[in-house]
Amino acid sequence: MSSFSFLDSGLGLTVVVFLPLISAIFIFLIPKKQEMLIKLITLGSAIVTFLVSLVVALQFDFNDAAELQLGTKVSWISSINSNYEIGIDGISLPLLLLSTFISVLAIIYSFEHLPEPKNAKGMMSLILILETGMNGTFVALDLILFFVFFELVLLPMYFMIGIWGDKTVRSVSGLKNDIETRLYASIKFFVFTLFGSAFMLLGFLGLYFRGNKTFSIPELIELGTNGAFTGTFATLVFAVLFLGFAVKVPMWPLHTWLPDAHTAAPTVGSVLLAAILLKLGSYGFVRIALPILPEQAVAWAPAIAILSAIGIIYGSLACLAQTDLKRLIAFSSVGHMGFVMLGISSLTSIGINAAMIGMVAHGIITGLLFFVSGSMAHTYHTRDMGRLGGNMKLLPKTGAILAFTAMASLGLPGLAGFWGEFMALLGAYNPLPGLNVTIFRSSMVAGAIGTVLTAGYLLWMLQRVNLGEPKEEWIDQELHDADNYELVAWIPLVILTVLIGVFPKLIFGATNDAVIALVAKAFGG
Amino acid sequence: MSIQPILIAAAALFSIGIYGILVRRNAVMVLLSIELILNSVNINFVAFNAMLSDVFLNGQIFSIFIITIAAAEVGIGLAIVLMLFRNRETANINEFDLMKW
Amino acid sequence: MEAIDIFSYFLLLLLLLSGIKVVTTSNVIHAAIFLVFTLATTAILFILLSAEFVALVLVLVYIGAVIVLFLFGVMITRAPLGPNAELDNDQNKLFATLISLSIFGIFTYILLQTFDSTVVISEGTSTKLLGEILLSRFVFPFELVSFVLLGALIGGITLARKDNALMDEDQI
Amino acid sequence: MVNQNFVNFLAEGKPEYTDGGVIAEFTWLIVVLPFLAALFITFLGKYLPLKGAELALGTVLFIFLYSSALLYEHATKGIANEFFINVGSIGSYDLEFGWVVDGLSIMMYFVVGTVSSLVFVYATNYMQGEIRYTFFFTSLTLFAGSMLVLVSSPTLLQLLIGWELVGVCSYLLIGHYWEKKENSSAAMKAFITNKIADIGLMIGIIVLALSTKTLRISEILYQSTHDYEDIKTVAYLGGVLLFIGAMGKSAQFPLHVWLPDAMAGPTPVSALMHAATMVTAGVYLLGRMFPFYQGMASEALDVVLLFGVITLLGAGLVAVVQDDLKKVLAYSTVSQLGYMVTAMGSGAYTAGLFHLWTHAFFKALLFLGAGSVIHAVHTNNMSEMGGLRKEMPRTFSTFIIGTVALAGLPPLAGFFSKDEILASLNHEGHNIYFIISVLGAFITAFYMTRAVLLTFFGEYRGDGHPHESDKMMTIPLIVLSGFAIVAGWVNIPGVYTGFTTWVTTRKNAIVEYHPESFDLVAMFSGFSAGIFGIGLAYYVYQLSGKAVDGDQKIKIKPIWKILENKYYLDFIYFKFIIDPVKITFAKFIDSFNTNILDRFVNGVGVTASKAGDIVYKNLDQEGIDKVLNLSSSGTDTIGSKVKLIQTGKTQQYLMYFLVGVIVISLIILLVL
Amino acid sequence: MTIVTAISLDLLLPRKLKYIVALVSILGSLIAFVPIIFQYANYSSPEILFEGSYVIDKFSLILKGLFILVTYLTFLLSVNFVESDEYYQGEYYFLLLSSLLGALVVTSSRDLLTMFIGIELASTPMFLLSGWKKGDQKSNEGSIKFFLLGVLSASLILYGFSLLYGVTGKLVFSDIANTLIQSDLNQSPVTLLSAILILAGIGFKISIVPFHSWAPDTYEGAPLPVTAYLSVSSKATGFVALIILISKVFYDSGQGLGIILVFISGITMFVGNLSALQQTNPVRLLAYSSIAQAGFILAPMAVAGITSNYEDGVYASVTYLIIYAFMNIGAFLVINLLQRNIQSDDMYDWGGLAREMPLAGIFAVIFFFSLAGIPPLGGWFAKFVVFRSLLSTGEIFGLSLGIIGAINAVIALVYYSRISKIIWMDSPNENVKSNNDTLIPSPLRVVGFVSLILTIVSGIFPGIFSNLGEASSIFFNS
Repeated sequence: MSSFSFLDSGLGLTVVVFLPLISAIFIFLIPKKQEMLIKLITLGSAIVTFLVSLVVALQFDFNDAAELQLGTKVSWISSINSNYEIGIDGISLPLLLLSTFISVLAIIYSFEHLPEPKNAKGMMSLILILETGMNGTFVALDLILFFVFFELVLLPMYFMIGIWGDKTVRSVSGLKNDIETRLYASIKFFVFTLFGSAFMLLGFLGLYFRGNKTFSIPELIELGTNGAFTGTFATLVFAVLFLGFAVKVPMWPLHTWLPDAHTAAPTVGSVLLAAILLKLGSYGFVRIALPILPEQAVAWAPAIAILSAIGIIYGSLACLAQTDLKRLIAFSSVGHMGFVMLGISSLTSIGINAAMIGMVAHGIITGLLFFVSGSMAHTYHTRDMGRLGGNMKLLPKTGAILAFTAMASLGLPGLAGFWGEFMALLGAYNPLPGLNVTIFRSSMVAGAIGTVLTAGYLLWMLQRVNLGEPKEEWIDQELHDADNYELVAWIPLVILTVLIGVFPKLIFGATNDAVIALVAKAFGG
Repeated sequence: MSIQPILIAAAALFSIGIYGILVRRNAVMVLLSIELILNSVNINFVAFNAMLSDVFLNGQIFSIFIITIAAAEVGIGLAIVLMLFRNRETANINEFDLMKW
Repeated sequence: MEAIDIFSYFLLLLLLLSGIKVVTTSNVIHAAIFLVFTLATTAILFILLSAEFVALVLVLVYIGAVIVLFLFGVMITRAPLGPNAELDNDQNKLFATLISLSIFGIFTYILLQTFDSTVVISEGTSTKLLGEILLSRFVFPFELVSFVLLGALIGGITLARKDNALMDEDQI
Repeated sequence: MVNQNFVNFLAEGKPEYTDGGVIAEFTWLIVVLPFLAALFITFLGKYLPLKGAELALGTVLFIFLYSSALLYEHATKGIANEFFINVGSIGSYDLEFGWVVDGLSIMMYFVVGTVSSLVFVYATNYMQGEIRYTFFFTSLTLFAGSMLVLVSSPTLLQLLIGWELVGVCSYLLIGHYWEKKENSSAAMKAFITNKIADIGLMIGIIVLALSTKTLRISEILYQSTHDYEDIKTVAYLGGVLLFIGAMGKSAQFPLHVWLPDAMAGPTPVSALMHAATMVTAGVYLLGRMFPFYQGMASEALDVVLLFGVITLLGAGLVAVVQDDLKKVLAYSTVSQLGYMVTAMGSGAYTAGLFHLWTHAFFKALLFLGAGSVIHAVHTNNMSEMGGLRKEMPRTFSTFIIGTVALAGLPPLAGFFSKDEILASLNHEGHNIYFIISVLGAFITAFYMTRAVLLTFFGEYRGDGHPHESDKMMTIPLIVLSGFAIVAGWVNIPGVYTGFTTWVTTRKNAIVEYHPESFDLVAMFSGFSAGIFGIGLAYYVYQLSGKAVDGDQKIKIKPIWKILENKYYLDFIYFKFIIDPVKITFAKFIDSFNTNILDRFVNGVGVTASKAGDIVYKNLDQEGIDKVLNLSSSGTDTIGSKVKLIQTGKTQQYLMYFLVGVIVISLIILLVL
Repeated sequence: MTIVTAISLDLLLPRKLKYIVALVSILGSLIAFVPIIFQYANYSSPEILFEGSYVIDKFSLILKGLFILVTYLTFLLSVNFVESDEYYQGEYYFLLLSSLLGALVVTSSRDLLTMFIGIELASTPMFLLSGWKKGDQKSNEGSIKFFLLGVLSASLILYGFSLLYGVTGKLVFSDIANTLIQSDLNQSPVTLLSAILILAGIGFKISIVPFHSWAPDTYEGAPLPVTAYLSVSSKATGFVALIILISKVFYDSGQGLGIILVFISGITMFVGNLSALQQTNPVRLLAYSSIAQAGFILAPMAVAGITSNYEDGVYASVTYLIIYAFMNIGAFLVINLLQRNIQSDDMYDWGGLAREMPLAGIFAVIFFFSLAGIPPLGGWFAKFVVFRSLLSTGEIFGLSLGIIGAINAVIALVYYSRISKIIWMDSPNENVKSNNDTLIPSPLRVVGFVSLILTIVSGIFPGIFSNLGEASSIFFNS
């Protein structure tokens, strides 16, 4: 790969992170009327970003996946000893690729499917800014840098929901006045995540002061695995980190922002939210919370496992009660992320690997589900499953992909979703030695029951939405089946779902060594 | 003599001034009360100067500055009161509650 | 106790009484006059404390200029010149008394605790020295204070000036 | 690629076994080909002359031929080999796919290949003109592929994958006519019931994999036959869990409820999946894991046996009261699966598989025959059939062969396999189970005869004019009836026991009883049960003149009612599991979410806002007003109202300020 | 010598510009920036003048630069404002420059008298300017409230100063501090009382609870640019004075004072934020927000008072001040821009305005979310350094203040996001008349872009500003 050597020493990753942002700024300067130009630039930059990330992946030395590679460390805020320190290892690489890839698809989808009020300029630049935040979080190796990128996603998503979101007015329990869904959802999303991250920042600072005044994640990991952080201090720090990440994941009972945000967000917003934003939280656990505070991770693991198990069951049961298609899918994310967290909480290489593939798979599958459901909501102008039905007849292509994705989402073996669920259960059965086996096995059983419930609500959803005869109100209407833009955005995800399902080495090949090294370092096993 | 009576008198004058600004309705009267307060500070400075036998006369100089500033404040205060009066036909500060909430 | 001490106590008593009158009298003109009285008493006190120059400034600036300004202000705002029961905000009185008394209490408590030295009465003037110090060590604040005055002057005039065109426009 | 442990293990005592050479190495073709074909059918099928059916047919024919070749090779030389492809590592575990070529899998390949080929041929005609014809063949092909993934799996992981894929295909096929809600509900029911059972399989696999540190079946078996300690501790648990999985697919009581409902799918589907292949997956699993069960988890086998027996009797009884022809066959299938499981549970490995083998052919035959009938009369209800033997002679005769084979009369296939099971039960001394099994054989003969009589004899009770089906449908029937006759001959005690050698490649691993010659007790009781059943049914139904009235004679009300309601299982499931979950729990959680969690969150927001209100209005803006009013209320009550209006804010601000100073001073001077 | 010339230049500039139009003032304030830069570049050691009462060190230079820049931006903000309503331009600019001069003096003042004069010089022009909208009764009212409280606060400061003088007989801070230590009076009641009185007086300027009550009314009444100046420069002046006093005079009498400040800071955040939640008038909202921000800026100094680790505290406060200045000016600019189009005191009348004025909409997003502390906008770093200094010692007060700060950051987000929400997401209010004045005059454009760039740069490369903060934090050792 010598021909790409100019992308060494962090340049490639830097491009991956900042190219979208630069393009976004560039787009700001283009007059609003040049819509096509804006779209093309956006797409171009997203594709270039994706290609560069592919090149980075090619350069990545998979035999040494446990090591952080292709990074750099440049002084950033010298007065607080914070650096522009980036790099990727086997854990972050798949997520980075996922992020750049989904962004491209989201932009392709947006070409013809801008929600009201159109404004391509705004939407495109928000997507690009969002991409920078997401990519940045996955490559950042400095707590402060991580924090900045982690938070960078808030604003674009807030506006995406708030401006392009669902405009129906609904009543909200506890509030006297009815409120537009998008407004409620956007502020809820924002406040929740900010609440978590404000405390997370305090935790970062705590680490900084106890850890020789460094924000560098690798250095802190070194310190943490050597037992530098102990006692009440560590408990507090882990608590706030947990809060910060758990809100994002989201773990029960901090999940309540998610159904609202997903339901209200425009299609692309839900896709990006589900596919990547949620991963920031779980990635944070794997990258920061576990290795830096291993002792605390062990102490907290049972609690996390229980919460995950509750999340799985809770999310699935909540799904069964939904009438709103997107809300159902949103709640399904609670359940699926529960599996991811269950895997992480086992603190074994199996569990964490499961979490990694679970993240990627959930990103792909739920992303696709939101694509499809968003598109359907757009076509039918309703998300009420009671009114839908016979979708397979009305929109065969969309329906087929919906069915496929639902199957993938329920963890069908041979498709991507299977590995995360199965392996998470596998990990939870035998957690790290020293953890309370009863709790974990109970959680595993709960998770296993969750798989049945998952199958239940997804099939039920399919039955209500896809199958049966179309309702009268749709029969004479002209409904548009998936067009080419949509198919171009969706088919790659379908293919990826199958590929990862059949050949999980695509993910495990990268993550396994890194995860083993992480577990060995942090927990000695 | 002891410095204490002087200081207590100054403190008393200060409190009287405070009472004045809290009770008076007419803005001009409030300004008068403020002068009392400033004057009490002057007494403090001069008395301390005398007590310390400060050869640099810091206290006296300070009080001269205070007097000057006080004069300026009065000027400003009156200007504002005048402006208020123009607009409201009253100088009672307790009637200015447009921005209660 | 020396005579001058008795005089000083008397002076201080006078100071306080006139001060109280300033804030309690129901006649605006009386208030201004009592202020003059207070300031005059203060000036005498300053002379006793060997601060002749300060006393002089006090008399010149306050009694000469400021009081006139006050009276002017009283006139121009057409405050009732006779006794006026509405001059005070009765509602505030209780609290005002409490507040001022507690401030007085705190101050006195601390002052009595801290300061118990004596002061030398009437040692002699030091005006020349004062002038020298003022124009050497304190020349910078001296310059600055001129800005304060200038600002007050300019701003005061601008604000107080009657500005027909503007007023009419805004008051519609 | 070849696991040496396993080769040795397979060949222990039989060194002459070969690795199968090229033909074994390319077995992956038959696994992969269906998936490719499915892809092509989906996207290109519409443009082909036969709408994609030819691709599907070609594929299964290839499978048939290939598996025949394998079978021949195996029968002559003996093959034992397995192949692995690493698809990722996770922790210290290798995730592997692959294919195993040994007697058991070859037998299954052959069953799948044969039955599929015939059903496919049949379906091209049967489904002619039906909706989603092409997609139907996609699903069928996918199913064949999934089944092959399942049976070819050398690792538990691949087994699980194939297992669930089979479930999905069954979902697709049962729900083929998804316009009607009952059909999609039946599909869902099948899927969910299987999924519930899969929890057992999944956890079982997890338990086994974690204690043996491998996912390879052969290694697990090796460890279980070589007294490894780790696996011993979990053997019982693992065995039971795996069996729970098997119960789902192989429709064992009480998880059998999905199978009768699955008859909502087109009949070829029922023939292929719910008779011959998919439902045998559970038995196949037990067979595949048999050395483990026998070596480690013999207590678990007792559980297996118990459920097998319950199923064979329970389902048989329900079959008696069914009016729907396909449902009779469905319950019969459940009952026969009970036999297979009983065999496995009693340790009769070969017998169980042998019954699987024979049953696949004659049950497929019966289903296809039923399909032929239904195709002709457009109803499933036997009360609207009758007298069809004249109109549909070929269907009739083949159906009779199937019935006789099922009833267990010599020399047809069912006789030999059932006999081997009974012999094994007898030999093991499971007397009660033996009696029940014989009773089961009697019931089997009874309800099958009842079905035949109601369908083909008497007067035609339906509308229209039924006529014999097309050749494309009858030829498979004829071929299958051939199999139904001869399939049993591959394992005649004392005469030819080829089948035993085929499937028992693990010479030392499986210790089981093989009758040197016929077990006379078993043979006689089995045979007479069959005869007696047929006779009784004939007596009840045919002699009564009007076939339908036969039911009235044997109707013992309470029992009948229980049977008609299928032991109230569905009722219980819905009342106590599904409804609570779907309605009560889900609604509760949802309302918890909106009314408690969300309300709490919103409440925090509202509280903050209220706090803001209080701070701003009452403290920041109005605080002193209130205090002042309080203080002056006693002294000046009349004027207080006026004064409130006149309250000057400025002086209040000043007061704030000073009070602040005083308070702070006092705190600092007195407290700190 | 360059330093002396610079001071004289500082001194002379305003006088020269008396009665000269805006342009000259603006240029003048820019020109004044130049010597500051030179001085900073050639800085070697602190320059001490007038027997220690006037010191030029990095701290003062940095803050002088800040004040000049802020005033420059205020000028730009004022141009259209003053012109449009035919206000007295010359006087207006002169008064602003006088106030600037006062602020500049405060940064360098190291004795009681100079500081007092500096504070007075900085605030008296503001009393006048806040009443500059002569015909507007709200402006009048705000002005008189501001004035009366201002004078009272000045009196309190003076009384406090007099006590300090009485105890030590000195005016220069270092002398006072030495004398206090020598005579062991650091913790004596009189020192504390003087500290409290001075704190209260300065507390008025920085508008911390309970000395904040004037702020909303005055902000609402005053001309918008003046309000911006008040909330930024005037407040910063107070903070500079507070920082100097705490770290130069009372640095060893901290414990009790620090605890009081901790409480004040916490209460200030809560009162400011919770009250801001209730506001519909954007200016009042910003007023309360600036009260809350004052709590944030105060927090590091409070904890520094307890732990006597002033370096971190000053660093955090100064960095916060610098970043806060630009984003707050920007916020006022946004309100100015929006008000130009729809003249309303109720921000809910601005629904959907950003569609018409996208640039203003983007400004609103950037500045308000920066105030809320959302990365990558500058505000996050300001908050971050505050948190950092709060947690630096592990002190329980610092920790609790950190948690209070975190909670408040969340509360604040709600109202900061509200304006963006209204102008971007709400639908236009039918009953409101728009002036259709969507054009942004170039001076305002400059303000917008300068603040925008500084806000974003300070968020992305906080190193630049944090270096300034760090440099300034060393001053108290010198």
